[in-house]
Amino acid sequence: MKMQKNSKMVHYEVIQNCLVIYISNDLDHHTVTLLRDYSDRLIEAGNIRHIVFDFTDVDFMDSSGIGLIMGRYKKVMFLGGKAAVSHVGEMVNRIFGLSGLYKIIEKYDTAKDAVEALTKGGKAV
Amino acid sequence: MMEIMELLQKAQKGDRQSRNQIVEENVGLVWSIVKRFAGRGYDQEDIFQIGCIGLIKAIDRFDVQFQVKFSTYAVPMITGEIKRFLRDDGMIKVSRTLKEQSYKVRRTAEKISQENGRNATLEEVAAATELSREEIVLALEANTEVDSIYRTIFESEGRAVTMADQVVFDKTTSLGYAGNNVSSQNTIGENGVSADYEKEELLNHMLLEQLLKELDATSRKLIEYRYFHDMTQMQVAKQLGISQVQVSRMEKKILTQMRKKAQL
Amino acid sequence: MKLIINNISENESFARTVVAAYMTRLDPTFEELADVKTAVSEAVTNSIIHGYGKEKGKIEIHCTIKGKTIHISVQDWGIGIEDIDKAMEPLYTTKPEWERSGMGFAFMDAFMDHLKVTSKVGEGTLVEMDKEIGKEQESVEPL
Amino acid sequence: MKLIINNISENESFARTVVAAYMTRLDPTFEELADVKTAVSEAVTNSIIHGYGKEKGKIEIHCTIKGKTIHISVQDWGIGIEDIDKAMEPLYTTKPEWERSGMGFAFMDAFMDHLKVTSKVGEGTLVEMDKEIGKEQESVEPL
Ligand SMILES: Nc1ncnc2c1ncn2[C@@H]1O[C@H](COP(=O)(O)OP(=O)(O)OP(=O)(O)O)[C@@H](O)[C@H]1O
Ligand SMILES: Nc1ncnc2c1ncn2[C@@H]1O[C@H](COP(=O)(O)OP(=O)(O)OP(=O)(O)O)[C@@H](O)[C@H]1O
Ligand SMILES: [Mg+2]
Ligand SMILES: [Mg+2]
Repeated sequence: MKMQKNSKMVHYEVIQNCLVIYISNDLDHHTVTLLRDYSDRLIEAGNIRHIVFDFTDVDFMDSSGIGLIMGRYKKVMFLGGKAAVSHVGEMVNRIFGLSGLYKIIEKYDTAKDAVEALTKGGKAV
Repeated sequence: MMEIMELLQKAQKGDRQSRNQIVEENVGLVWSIVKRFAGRGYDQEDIFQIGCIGLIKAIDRFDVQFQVKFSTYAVPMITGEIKRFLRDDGMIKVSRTLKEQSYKVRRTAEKISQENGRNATLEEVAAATELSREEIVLALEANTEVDSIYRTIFESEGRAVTMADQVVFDKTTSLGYAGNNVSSQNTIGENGVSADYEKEELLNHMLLEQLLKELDATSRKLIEYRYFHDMTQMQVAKQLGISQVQVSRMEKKILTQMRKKAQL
Repeated sequence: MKLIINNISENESFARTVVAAYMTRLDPTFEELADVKTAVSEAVTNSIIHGYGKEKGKIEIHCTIKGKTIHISVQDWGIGIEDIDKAMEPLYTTKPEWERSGMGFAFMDAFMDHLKVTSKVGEGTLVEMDKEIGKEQESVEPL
Repeated sequence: MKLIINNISENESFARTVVAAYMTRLDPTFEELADVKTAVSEAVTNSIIHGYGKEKGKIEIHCTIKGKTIHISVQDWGIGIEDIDKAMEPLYTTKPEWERSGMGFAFMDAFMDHLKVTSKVGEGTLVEMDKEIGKEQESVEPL
């Protein structure tokens, strides 16, 4: 995965204390390694409590993606925060479903819904 | 049948009939070369014409003193001519094309699945996108982000809206951060990305309108037909009274230009 | 067909593309394609991460088609697996510190019709799996 | 990477897709990719048609990347070529009755930077070719 250096390409945004990461690549062991460092730097750099992963642009994911989400979940959990996913396509949804990830992480239609829920206690789909 | 060397000598001295005869005798050669360029998205007839220009150049330039066969000389000449013609489009990076195709493939598969209430097959998507199965497989693996401008154009296919409208629509509905609950404190991260959406949206809006305005009438029409009316390149070609190759080249040029400008 | 690759992580996506390209002749659905790609990705990633770790090594992927069934095997000559039954349990991983979740084999099992793992410590691991393409919409139950 | 396939015609498009997938890591242009695919296709088709004919056989495709150059070899263990120089002439074909045009080698030569053919009658044929990807505006001048 090539991480865009182009500053016009927004890969994340911070809304209140919620970090939204728009994943723009398929997630396997190779790409996860890079994305992991990227998101951890963002979590550590800011006043972040919750994290949302948006999957709009993700079509393929294997168990490496589960590891990534779980790992970030553990990080924000220690800060008293929550993790959520949004815009999850069918293929990725199956992987999440099979892995039991939805028992600890909630799924929302859009990143906006997720942010609202995490910051104001809204409802998951 | 006259010796080829004799014909060549005559042709080079200006004898039209000899020249025509060589061309006629080598039409098959040109076609066999043209066939190798199949699948690159061009009209075979167009490439054949270009190939013939290469052949004529070969006839004019072949040195009869050479100890090589005329065909040995002509093949690279014809190939070279065709490649020069394809060059403009050929310089586009595959990664770019694949990303765009990937986006199209995914959307098409979704649409087919929804319409039929079952999973789309590769063959169905291949038929709908006019891509080969292999191209689809490659595209599926090239799933990195698509430039926002391409996404905008593609998603508005078939809808009677301007691209500028579409951008605003897109930003406010799917991202939805244009309102005042946005706190843009994105100063973290190595590149200090600024996600001031309100500003960026405005900028995009103006930029797109400007970009569209800057296009000449034909280019504008082309983009409208292709992306707002869901026409194939062939259909657009008919509408505009130009060849499909021209449509393809123009389209790629326009999009490249727009992307470049949009990234300023 | 047989594909032999080095154990570098770039080859994960390459390997699954090759298998996907190979199975296009069965006219799979997008879901079937995704299933097989995930399974191949898991097996190849395991060989890279667990089989070889920092060592250099080769991975061999063998595909055959019989009727409508694709048979895939992924072989490495890495460290091997001591307790295969344990390794195949969902959530079991020997590399939690690398954020592995222990779901690899579970996914291979869920997405393919059959899965067989053979391994010998110090000699390597062979994963064999197959899947029939074009079956009537089979449903995947949660684990 | 090394790919081994059977001599069936479905594998022509499969082989070029595999090479294409492999070389995407060099971020080639559309033209460069099309060139390499054509060359691979020609070599594999030759092995299938001329090398083996009606016999069953294997074809081995080997790709390596050094810097920005992709090196590809296509090997068969078929009938081999008697006169390589003659075989490489444009329009020379031993199978005009099958509508072959004798342009395969000419194309490999035109589309790749280097082409080398080694063959022994009764033992097989090895085609080696390479191409540098991402050259600055290479000009395609006639010979
Ligand atoms: N090719 C292999 N060589 C050696 N050990 C392996 C191999 N494949 C799997 N294993 C062992 O089996 C365990 C379980 O594998 P599995 O793929 O299910 O989970 P994981 O790789 O640890 O995590 P995940 O796949 O979810 O990232 C691994 O932790 C490892 O110890
Ligand atoms: N792998 C091979 N094994 C045996 N003979 C070969 C092999 N490749 C090429 N040849 C011989 O070389 C000749 C020229 O090959 P070339 O690919 O240039 O033309 P062709 O295959 O005959 O026609 P075309 O490629 O245009 O369909 C062939 O006709 C055949 O006699
Ligand atoms: Mg695993
Ligand atoms: Mg040939």
